[in-house]
Amino acid sequence: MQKMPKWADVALIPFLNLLIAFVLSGLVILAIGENPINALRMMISGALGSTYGWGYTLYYATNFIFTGLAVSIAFKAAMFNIGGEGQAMIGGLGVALVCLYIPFPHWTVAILFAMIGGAVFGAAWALIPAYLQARRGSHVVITTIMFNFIAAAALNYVLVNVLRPKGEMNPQTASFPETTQLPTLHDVLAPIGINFSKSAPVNVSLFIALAACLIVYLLMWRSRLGYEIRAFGLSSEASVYAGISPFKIIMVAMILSGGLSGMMSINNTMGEAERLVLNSVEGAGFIGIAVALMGRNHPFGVLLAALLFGFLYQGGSELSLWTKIPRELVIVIQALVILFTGALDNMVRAPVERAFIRSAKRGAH
Amino acid sequence: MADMSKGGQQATVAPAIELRGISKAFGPVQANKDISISVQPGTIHGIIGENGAGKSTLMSILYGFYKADEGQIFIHGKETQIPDSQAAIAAGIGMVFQHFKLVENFSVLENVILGVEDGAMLRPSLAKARKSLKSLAEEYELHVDPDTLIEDLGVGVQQRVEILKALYREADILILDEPTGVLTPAEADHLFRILNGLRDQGKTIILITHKLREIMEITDTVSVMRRGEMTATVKTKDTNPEHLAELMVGRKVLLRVDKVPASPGKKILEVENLRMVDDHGVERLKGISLNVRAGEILGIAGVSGNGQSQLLEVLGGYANATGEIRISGDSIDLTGKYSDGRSRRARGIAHVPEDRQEHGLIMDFPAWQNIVFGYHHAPEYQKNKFLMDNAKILEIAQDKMDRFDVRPPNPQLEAKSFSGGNQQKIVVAREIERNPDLLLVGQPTRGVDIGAIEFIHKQIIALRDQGKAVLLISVELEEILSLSDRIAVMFDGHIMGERLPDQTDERELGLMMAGVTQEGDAA
Amino acid sequence: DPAIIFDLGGKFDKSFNEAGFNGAEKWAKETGGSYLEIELQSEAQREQALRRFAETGANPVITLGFAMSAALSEVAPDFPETTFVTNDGWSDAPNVLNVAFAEHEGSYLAGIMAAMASKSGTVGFVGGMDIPLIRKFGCGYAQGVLATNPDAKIISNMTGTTPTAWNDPVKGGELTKAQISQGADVIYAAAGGTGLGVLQTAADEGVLSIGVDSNQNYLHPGKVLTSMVKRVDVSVYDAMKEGENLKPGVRVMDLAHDGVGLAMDEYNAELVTDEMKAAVEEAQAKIISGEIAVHDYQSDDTCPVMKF
Amino acid sequence: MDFLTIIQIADSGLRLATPLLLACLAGLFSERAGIFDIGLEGKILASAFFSAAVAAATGSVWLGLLAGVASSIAFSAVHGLASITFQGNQLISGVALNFFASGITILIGTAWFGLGGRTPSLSGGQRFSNLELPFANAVADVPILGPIYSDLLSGHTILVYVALLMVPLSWFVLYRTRFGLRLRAVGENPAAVDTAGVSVIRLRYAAMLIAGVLCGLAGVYLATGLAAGFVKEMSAGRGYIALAALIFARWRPWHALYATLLFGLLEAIANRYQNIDLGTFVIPVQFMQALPYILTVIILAGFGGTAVAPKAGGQPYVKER
Ligand SMILES: Nc1ncnc2c1ncn2[C@@H]1O[C@H](COP(=O)(O)OP(=O)(O)OP(=O)(O)O)[C@@H](O)[C@H]1O
Ligand SMILES: Nc1ncnc2c1ncn2[C@@H]1O[C@H](COP(=O)(O)OP(=O)(O)OP(=O)(O)O)[C@@H](O)[C@H]1O
Ligand SMILES: [Mg+2]
Ligand SMILES: [Mg+2]
Repeated sequence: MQKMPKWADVALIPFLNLLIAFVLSGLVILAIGENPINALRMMISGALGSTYGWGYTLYYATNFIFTGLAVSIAFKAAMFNIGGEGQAMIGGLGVALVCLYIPFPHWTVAILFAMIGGAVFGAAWALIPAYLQARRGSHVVITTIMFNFIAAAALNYVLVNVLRPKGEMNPQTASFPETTQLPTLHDVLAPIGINFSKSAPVNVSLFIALAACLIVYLLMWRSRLGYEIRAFGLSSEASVYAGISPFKIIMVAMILSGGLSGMMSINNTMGEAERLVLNSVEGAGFIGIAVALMGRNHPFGVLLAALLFGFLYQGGSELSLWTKIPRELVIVIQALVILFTGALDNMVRAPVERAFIRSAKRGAH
Repeated sequence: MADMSKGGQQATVAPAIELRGISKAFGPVQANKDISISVQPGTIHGIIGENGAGKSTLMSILYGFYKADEGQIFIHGKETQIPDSQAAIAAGIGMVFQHFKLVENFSVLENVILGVEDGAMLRPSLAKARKSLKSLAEEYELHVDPDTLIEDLGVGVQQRVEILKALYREADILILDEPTGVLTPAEADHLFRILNGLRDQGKTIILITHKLREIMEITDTVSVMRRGEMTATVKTKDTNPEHLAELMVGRKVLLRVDKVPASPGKKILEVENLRMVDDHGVERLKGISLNVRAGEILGIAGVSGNGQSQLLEVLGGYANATGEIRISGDSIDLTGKYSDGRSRRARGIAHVPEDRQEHGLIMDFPAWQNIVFGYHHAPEYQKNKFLMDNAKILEIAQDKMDRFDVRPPNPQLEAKSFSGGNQQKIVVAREIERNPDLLLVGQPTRGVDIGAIEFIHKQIIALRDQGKAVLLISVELEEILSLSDRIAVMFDGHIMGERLPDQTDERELGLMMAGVTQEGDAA
Repeated sequence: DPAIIFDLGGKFDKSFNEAGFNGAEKWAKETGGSYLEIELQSEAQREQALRRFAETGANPVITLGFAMSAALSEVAPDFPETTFVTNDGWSDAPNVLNVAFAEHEGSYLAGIMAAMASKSGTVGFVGGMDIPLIRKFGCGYAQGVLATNPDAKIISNMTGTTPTAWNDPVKGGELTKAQISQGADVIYAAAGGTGLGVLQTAADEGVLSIGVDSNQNYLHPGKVLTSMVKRVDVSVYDAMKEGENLKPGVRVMDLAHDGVGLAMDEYNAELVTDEMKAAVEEAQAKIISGEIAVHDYQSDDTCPVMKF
Repeated sequence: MDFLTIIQIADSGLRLATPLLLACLAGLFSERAGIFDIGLEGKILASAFFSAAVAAATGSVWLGLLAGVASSIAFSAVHGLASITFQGNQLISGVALNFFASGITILIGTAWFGLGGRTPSLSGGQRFSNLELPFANAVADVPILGPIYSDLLSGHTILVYVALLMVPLSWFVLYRTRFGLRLRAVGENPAAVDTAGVSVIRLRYAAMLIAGVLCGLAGVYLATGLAAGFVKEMSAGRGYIALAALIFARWRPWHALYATLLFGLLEAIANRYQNIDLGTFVIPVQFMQALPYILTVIILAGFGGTAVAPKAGGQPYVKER
């Protein structure tokens, strides 16, 4: 009495979902008078057809892995952390301070401290909402929304009035010193004979993001703490019976979540821009929500969803470079992908499941 | 009795309900297989069967809550389609579900009128319902304050609301799914009086229960279900509990508890002057003192709501209190960091909670993760300093599930997909096998079938015989009387007194549970 | 072919980027040529767009906005054959043409008009976000106001701190109302899409407004006192016209070079009195001659007449 | 601060609160029925665009209103399809719709008007004009009450009064009608509604419809009442603030009014007092801009108590697992 083969569950259905999303996107492209087939080809070759394209795809994916993991950990503890955006902003400040004010001998040391700086600042920004939720019952959704706005204001102040070098027009910090600059994938792969595009911003942060996936997996699915977080998220009453402290779990989950959001800045701030700019997060905190939900709050799901979004970002860039298709089309495609793979999943799943059961029954007779 | 005369009419009157060839599958689970049954009007028809036999599913189909894959339904001889509950209500069927379908933060009145309001505006509906509730209350002894919120009512009263709901909808066929599972004996008696009254008025009643005593006491006919099939239907007067038990489980079941006399050792648990105030500022424990020795079972009897739950919570470490608790002579913290479930477990206190779904299990965790719930810090479950040893836990879970006869014995299944009895077995397996010094047990067999009850009782006694202390809380007097070596009665946050099981009876305990004291303590 | 890179605001921002777009379109129409374009969506695209356009042989590659500076310094050296143009930004690379606009000078003139048109002696300024460029606008404006009427009061507001600050006409409208209730009767908006709300509300409430970047006088005929135009269109048009022959270096787009100025057209003709015209022309001449030195906030991050 | 200033700030606060209030009530109906709605932002944006676009094209603000509301209902319908019929994740659906709105409004706007997503500026009959309440002029000079009536209460567009009226109306519908009883029940325990013989699906779709209408009005008010046309992303996070207000209000209509008025008022105050010059020290404008959010957090923490969401919220109703 098999329900549905596993391959159909993990491959066929997502594929069909994506297909619908892309077909609809194609209709939108047609409607604005462009050729959808060309557009798709351009997106795919632009994002995946060269090491250059991969370089950007992976760069964006790195950001989304961090924020996606962040949202998913909080989610597992039944906390909807909408504050990834603000936590990443403040995390960027932490990275910037570390990079600007500590003289590092080598990037390997710098990145360690930058990770800590980003994580500590990001976690600190999640701390107050977490505490208020745990002790005062103030809903974390409201407080994290508020903290996003507060973070934007704080960063605006700091970048315009405090960290901006004299005469600089852009509200940004000075460039980080040479020794904090992270090797790109080109630098990493060149010694082993792989010629990866030099100009793509993807850097060693990618490996840290991948490691973060693994660590979050181990933490959530293999460690006692993860066990407690998941248990608490599913039933706070039962957790109390088991001796799990709600206060501790709420604080820890939000700190981990904020820390991961904050760590995103080693990629965009330290790795790419090499300075902190005002709008460095660019909504990655919000994309993280979509990534986490689409990845079913599982680190490996988050990884896949982050790659998908990286692809959409980079593919979309190529579209706007070579066609007159407005950049907003990419947002529409993203929306359709989220909608069909994430929310309207059952629209495809139910009939496919029925078809499998029917054919299985027929086979049995 | 009335049912005698009715028995004679059966041939001429069309059955109130007739089901033909009902089948229903939930994915791979065949919950009902080709079931046929007919129920005569004006009778009480019992349905028994093990946990997961498909009783609730069948009734939900009759009530239009689930749709049958196959089969026909006849009401008073007419084939009737019941695609949804609306149709069932129209056909005169009312149902009291095992898990009540009440809106907790609504008043009684609002729950009663929900779905059968008289017009677009609420007020007239409420006024009308208030009136007819009053007359229903008088007619059937169903007294409930119409303006209380459901969440402020005890389960017994909530059930009355469910019955009122059905009567208000003018049901003449009433289905009750395990109505006495959560009731005190007094409440159950009350319910049966009501049911008898309803039958006398010509209503048809289907009663699902695990308690053979109830079947024998009140039903006219009884059907037995096993593994999704209807295996037998017999006249109640032509059968006996042992026979029914055998039909149900498929083997002989011991309906009595077999145990050797206790040989109590040193005091394991000592409680002195325990006081506890709940979140609403109400004092729930008003100076409890008791002790449990090694190798004995102390049963605590009482009508639910008299502080037993709070006593368990305090002992289990998830409510704060004042007073003194000693385990093997050492006192333990009653507030602060070390007053939690984890610290209690570290002190050798295991705990089968009253509500397995709310407290005892994470319903969305697979069975194997539930098997270490609360003990997940134990060294033997760890692979190293950071990681748990999942492979080993899985193995342990498999082993426990096999030995405790958890069905199906698949540790990867989520807790929620086990039937109540099997969920309880998972909890019991987890707690007992930790080899605790003290086992706290709350309502160990609530909603559990007789086969599983037998098994769980055996486990508790075996633990006692190993020289462990057991504190048992149950609203089933029968269970208390048969398992306990000593019985304490709780009333209004006090211990009313203690008795030895062979020197007391249900009547005396019942009086004490109602707050009436008699002669001195036995202890 | 030339290429143009629009900044995050998008090419239809009704002001800065749109001016650049108009210049490019004008060139395309006149010459029948075509050009590559992209509207940036993220910070990481800055380098990417520069590189990709340069790689395909686009020349010149024109960028809009000060935020391109760093990316230009990074990329330009890799493409010595290509000439890059930055409007508002700065790069030392030898193949970059730095086009610098003197917004403070134009704003100064706007300030003169505002002070003369104001009956209450109170004028307003609404900026999109508290960033140096906006301070540069505000500071020049304040100098012009105070030079004309030393007793004038200037109310300055910023819309917000997130990117939506540039796209919130509702908030722009409320800020305008707040300024009006404090007595302001001429309000200068330097706030992108938010400025549309300022102009609208000012028109609704019967006070005057001053547009920015592009000529916005036509939006509310007879209600917009003038617009401080920044001739990005000219800069882009010129760069495209010169094409591959474009010379790198520095090009200053100030009053003297007609790089900034006030828009005078049929839509505001009846608002502009002869005295105003005279005063503006006089100041313009003096600024060009150096007789009046308008302080540039950018030069030392301070403003002598306004606190930020 | 003189009395007139207070009136002016309150006046501004009321205007700023109105779109929040409408969106908040929209969320209230949706979440009371057990459907989380973080797609408020997208619905506001879509409605703002379509109302402005149609008003610009037809010259009638009323047609614009219809179009705006219709677009918001369409978004609600998709949300309903995802979360009711296909039992999908309500948060994902909301996120997707927010993205969709922010992209599609600009795409269509560009295609229709060639203004980069903006609509042409609206004027005259393309916009809602301010209404003078009766006798507003006559009583203006009465001390205290005069200005309150003629400056604060009078002189708003009709949508402001509609929004205010929606508060008692929502309360009445929710607590005094059969529909309201069922709606609240379905958000708490859909199984109870189902077994009582009432369609859960139909109720929830009805709630989505109401949410669509109310949220649509919020967008219409933004584009054709407060502003004069659509500008991309002009919802500017108001949907999220409305969501925060909804939780703050604990899902109750009158509290929604108070919460949104509070938010509106805080923003108006921050607008008015942006540069506080303490002589030696100017309080940074960024601090004043963050102040409403900081105060919200402080108030929330001060109030204490957990906001208990409708119990069945966020979960699709599945009879059979
Ligand atoms: N909604 C559902 N989805 C999937 N499986 C179900 C569902 N409801 C019941 N089942 C399965 O169908 C079988 C019959 O369940 P049912 O609840 O009818 O048993 P029961 O006889 O009422 O048991 P109990 O005595 O424990 O109440 C069980 O295996 C159960 O796990
Ligand atoms: N004073 C005390 N009273 C009661 N229980 C205590 C006390 N001190 C410690 N415990 C309990 O003893 C157990 C061991 O405590 P300890 O802090 O050493 O845990 P641990 O094994 O280090 O756990 P972890 O792996 O989480 O670090 C815990 O369950 C703790 O709650
Ligand atoms: Mg059952
Ligand atoms: Mg320890």
